[in-house]
Amino acid sequence: MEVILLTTLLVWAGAGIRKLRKQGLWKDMIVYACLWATSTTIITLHRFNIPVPNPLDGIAYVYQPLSYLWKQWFS
Amino acid sequence: MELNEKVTLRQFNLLMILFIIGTSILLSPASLANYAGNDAWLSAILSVGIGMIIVIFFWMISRQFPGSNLVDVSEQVLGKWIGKAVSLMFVGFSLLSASTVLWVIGNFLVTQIMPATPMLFLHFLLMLAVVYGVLLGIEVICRTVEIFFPYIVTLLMIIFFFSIPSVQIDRIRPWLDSGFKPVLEGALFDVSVSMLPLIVLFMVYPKLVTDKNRALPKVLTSYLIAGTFIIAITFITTTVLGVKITANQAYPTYVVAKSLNIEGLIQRAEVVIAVSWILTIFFKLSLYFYASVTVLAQTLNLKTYRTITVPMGMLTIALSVIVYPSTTYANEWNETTWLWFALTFGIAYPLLLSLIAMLRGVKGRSHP
Amino acid sequence: MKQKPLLKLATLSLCALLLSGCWSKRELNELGIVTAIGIDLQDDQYKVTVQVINPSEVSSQEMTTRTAVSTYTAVGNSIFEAIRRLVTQTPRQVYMAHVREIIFGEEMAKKGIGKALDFLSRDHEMRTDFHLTVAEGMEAEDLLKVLTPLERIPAEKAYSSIKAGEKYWAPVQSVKISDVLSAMLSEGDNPVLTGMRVVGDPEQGSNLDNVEKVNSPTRIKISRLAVFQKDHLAGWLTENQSKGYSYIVDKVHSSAEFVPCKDADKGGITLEVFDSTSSMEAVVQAGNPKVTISINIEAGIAEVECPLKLSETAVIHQVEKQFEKRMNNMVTGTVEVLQQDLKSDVLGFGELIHRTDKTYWKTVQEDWENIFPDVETDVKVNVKIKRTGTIVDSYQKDMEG
Amino acid sequence: MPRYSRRKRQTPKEETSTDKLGKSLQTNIAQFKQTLGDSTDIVIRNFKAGQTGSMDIAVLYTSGLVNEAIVHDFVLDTLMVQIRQTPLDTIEKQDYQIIKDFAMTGGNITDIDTMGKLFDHVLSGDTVVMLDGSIQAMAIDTRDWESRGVEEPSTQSVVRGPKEGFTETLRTNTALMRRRIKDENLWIRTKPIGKKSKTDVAVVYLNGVADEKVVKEVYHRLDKINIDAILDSGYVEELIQDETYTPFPTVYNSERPDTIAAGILEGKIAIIVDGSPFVLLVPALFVNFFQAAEDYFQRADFSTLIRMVRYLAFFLAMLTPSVYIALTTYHQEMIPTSLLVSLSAQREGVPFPAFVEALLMEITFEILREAGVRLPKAVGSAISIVGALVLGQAAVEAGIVSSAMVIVVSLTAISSFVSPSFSFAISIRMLRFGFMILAATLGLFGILLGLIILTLHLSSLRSFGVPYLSPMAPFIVADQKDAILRFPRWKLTTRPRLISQQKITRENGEAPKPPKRSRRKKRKKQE
Repeated sequence: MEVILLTTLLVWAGAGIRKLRKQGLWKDMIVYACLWATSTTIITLHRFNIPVPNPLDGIAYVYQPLSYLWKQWFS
Repeated sequence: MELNEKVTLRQFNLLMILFIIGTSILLSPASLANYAGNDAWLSAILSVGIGMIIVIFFWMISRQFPGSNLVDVSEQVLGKWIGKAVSLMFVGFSLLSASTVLWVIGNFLVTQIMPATPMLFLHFLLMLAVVYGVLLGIEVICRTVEIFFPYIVTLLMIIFFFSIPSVQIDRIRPWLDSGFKPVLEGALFDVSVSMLPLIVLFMVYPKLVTDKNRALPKVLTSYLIAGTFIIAITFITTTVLGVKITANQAYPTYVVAKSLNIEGLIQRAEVVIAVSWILTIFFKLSLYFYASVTVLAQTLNLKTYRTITVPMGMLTIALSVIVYPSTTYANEWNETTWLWFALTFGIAYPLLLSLIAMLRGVKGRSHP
Repeated sequence: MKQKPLLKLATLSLCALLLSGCWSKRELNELGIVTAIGIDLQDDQYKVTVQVINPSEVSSQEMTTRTAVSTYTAVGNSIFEAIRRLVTQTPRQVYMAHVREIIFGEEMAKKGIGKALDFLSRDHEMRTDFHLTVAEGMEAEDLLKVLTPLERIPAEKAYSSIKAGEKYWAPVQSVKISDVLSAMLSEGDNPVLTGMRVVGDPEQGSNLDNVEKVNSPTRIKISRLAVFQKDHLAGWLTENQSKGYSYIVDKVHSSAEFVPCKDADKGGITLEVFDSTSSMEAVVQAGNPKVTISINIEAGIAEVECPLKLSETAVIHQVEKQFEKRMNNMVTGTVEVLQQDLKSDVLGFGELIHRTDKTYWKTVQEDWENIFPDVETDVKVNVKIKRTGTIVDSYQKDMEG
Repeated sequence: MPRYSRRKRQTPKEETSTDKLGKSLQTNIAQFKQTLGDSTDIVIRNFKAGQTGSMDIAVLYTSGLVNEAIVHDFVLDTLMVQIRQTPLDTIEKQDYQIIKDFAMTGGNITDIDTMGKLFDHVLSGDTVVMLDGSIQAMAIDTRDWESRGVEEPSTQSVVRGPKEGFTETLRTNTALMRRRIKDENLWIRTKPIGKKSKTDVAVVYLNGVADEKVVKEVYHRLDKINIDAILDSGYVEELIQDETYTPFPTVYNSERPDTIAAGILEGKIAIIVDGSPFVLLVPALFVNFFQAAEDYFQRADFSTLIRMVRYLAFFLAMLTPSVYIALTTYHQEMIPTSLLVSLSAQREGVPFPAFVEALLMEITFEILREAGVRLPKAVGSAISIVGALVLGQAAVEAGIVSSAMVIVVSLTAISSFVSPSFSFAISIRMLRFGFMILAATLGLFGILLGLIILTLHLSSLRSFGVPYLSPMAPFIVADQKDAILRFPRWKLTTRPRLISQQKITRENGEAPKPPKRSRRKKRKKQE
């Protein structure tokens, strides 16, 4: 099942990249490939239960002092 | 980037209404009741009031930079490279918002309607529709909004009107039971959920809306309509279910719909009513996604945003499965961090742009 | 350019759909439709009894020898576990969206129903429109086994008689889970549940011949209200007290009230209550809360056995006074029982005081259970007779006079 | 416009021969015969004319396409008998002109100078007269072939309203249009399309009312057609529609002259194709497929009601089986308990899942319907008996399908016949299966998803530049008068905004009023 899905994704991506290359949109192609690679990696890793760093944790870390203050003010 | 689409102010307003009530209609009552207890509805009114100021503020900014969307403004004001960096951060904001919204809708479906279905699959299908819509363009999305809007309003009205018999005003008295602070806290949270994300409309309004004559009163009116929906649904849920139950429910609005019972007319119809929320959330999701895709494409000077729409959709799906590991995490993150995250991009960012522009004397292109 | 993504997406989605299959799917003939759940305690474990419909028996035109419902019982550490364990006995997956009654055994109710309520409100399949009831003096399992005439599904029978009772007979009230939860969660309020009991021999009730007689020997009866203190059963109200309760909390749609004639042997007058509105007001004076209950009843004369000249206003007034007195006694009696014997604030006095004087409430909130019995109450009943029915005077009067 | 770039159309190449006619009649005729392969329906009459019989004349026509009586009376008779005594030989070289000017009594005469034109005229029913020694020939319009008379249209029939329908003959059809709109601005332009068939295609519109841009676009698209034959207006429709990959028709077609005339009066453009009784109308909007001709002949209130029923039927036809599947397999909580019990009793013993059951019945029904259309009328009723009674009843009794499913399928079938436009009903039939798959996979959520995608798709469609869903999206208040509702006649004062961008106002709308009381009184006094 996973293999089929992954193949579908890759074929899909390949088709998209080929089309962009034909049109000569190099920048689009690079962005396309990067985005696709990132998302496929994340989904695959998630599928096999390998922990993926959660961007929300990072954001929470940045805003930690602020939310701490906030909590204090309202409690 | 080619932007030859046209959106009428009317369509824009409808889109904005759906964008505001999007997730709020499902989640706000619970969080408001959680913060403000009996005064959840006061909190909602307060948040709509604060939101009004935000809308006027946004309008002023749009007047300051006429005809330029968010990416244009950033690059004009902050210079090419810093502007691009900030725009990329904004892509992050809207993309994460899109994936959290996607998660919300998937989670709602999995919890309430189809528990055995894998969320990834639901996300995939939903995103399919969203990607398709964005590929067709914002103009088409706006037309779809026009088609669905009457149904959404009708279904919401069904909840409102048929819940009136079971409203027990006693349940929300006494007022201001635990003081004003929780009311304010709840209001601020609601503002951050419903009103601050309106910033993404800056990717639509400045360039694509055609008839901007006397826009402010119309926009404000529609904003108030959206606000009324939120206030009404908060009021209904807390008075029908009671504050404690509302606060403890994951989806209080759904429970209200479940208990609607007009014998022989409307009964057991919560799934049908849930359709209206899925629709509103769908449009909210589409707009977030549209913003993230167009901002990225414009920042990178791509010819058209359409080429990167599909992989961005995949990325949204990928993010949506990892952003919230559990409902508990989601609630906690929303309560602690989301407010600040939304404040940064919803208020601080445009405010800074506006101030810097005034200091440096940059003016938007009048008409590109 | 424009059509291509559509085609691609369409084919892909179709593939995905076909690959994936259907997860949450249940065919109708795979469902065991549960109409009632009985929850009992058995050695610290939950014993869950479900009443499942046999669809072909219910909808078939001719009478069959099989019963319209079957019951299954399973024991588990939690209700959910017990329900899942039912699969080992039932041929089909139990489906609970059509549950009409949740019945707690009396023992279970005494121990506390809070934990059960968690499951009932958490599970997504449960709806919110079922009635919560307590089996009076027996286990829920036994009650669920009784077959009923007229309505083939016993739970459906109970559901409709509670609904009808709520409309036409004051002591009966339908209690939904949201009522119970909000009363339970609030500090100054307590829930009541509808009581059900079996008249006759429960053993015999589970036989098909129970419904083959004109006068079924074993029947389910909606009896009285069960008063809860938080989540455990505190005691039962009598029928009259249940009536009083319904009047106080303003849940009476229509009912019948009886008052004996002055000459008690002759019989009495019966009123048909069309409308009853009640309001409660609380005053806190010098730290002493006082609650005033005022009830306004509009009624018509339904039956007269006394020789009275009802065409005279004075007589009508007199009757009104009689009823006011009687109702007053009934309501006061109810309040007294609740305050003194059961010590449970099912009337919501606490909430009332909270609403009127929140600062005072903050001081007594913690100790409310002990303060409640001492709350001073004042009952005002106002009866108005609007109609005398299709005739005016009583025939009795002429026969005697 | 990348949409068109892929098709790489060219303007049709002139394939017909441009060879000039020779002087020698014999050579010309020989070439003519050879090219046509001695086809037996071509009549070539050779004779000599003039006092001395010195002039060789040939009369060519296609038997069956001409009115033989006219050919005999006005061509052959004239040439062979009436001008017998004319000394033709004396006026040499000009005899062609003389014969044309003085002898031919036909109404419409064209000069021919090439072989190609010769073929065109002979094969389309003209009679050609060729003179020896002349490099020109004359074609006399004698077209008159067997054709169906104007009859009641077989589709879109009405209870009240005109019962004329278009026929296969272009001229009859244009005449039917002219008879309805006697305005000098009704422009009819004809051009032949199809390399082999050379079918006449007429574009009819109201000049000054129809949008110039759309008219140009229509001509542009018609010009781009490069095909060997047009046998029906369906060919043209498929070649000029905006979007190929859509289940919805973006070109309206009708057999009713009144419907087409109404469309033309709204500013639309009709395309009449010779040989087809179905006339096309563009731009076509979603709402047009719900407007039946009769709506405008009945009272407004009634029409509105019926139109709403039509919309309801549209959704029923599209969604009933899928909603049934969704409810019975995913959302049983939505079905009232007693109904659920009886449904599940019916399904007791049905071996298939609801989806397969529905699919089975729907496909059976589609087969039945198709068989009913193709079968001779006499057998048709037998088929419907077998289909409806035997198959339906027997299937239920055998326990293969539940009786509720039979009800669902029949409701769907009946609803799909409500649509006033056949081409639209087909699209509903197709979509129904898609929705059934979605419902079987995801329940109501799947249906919702399908509806969202469908609406997105519909919103993206355009018919000749006009958004398909207008006046709903984009919402136009003024056009709501004739979309879902049908306002009273005196309120229908403006043309649809997006269709005719000029001359929006059609008439002065004023509600009919009974004469005022006071006036009547006055009149009485006067009397």
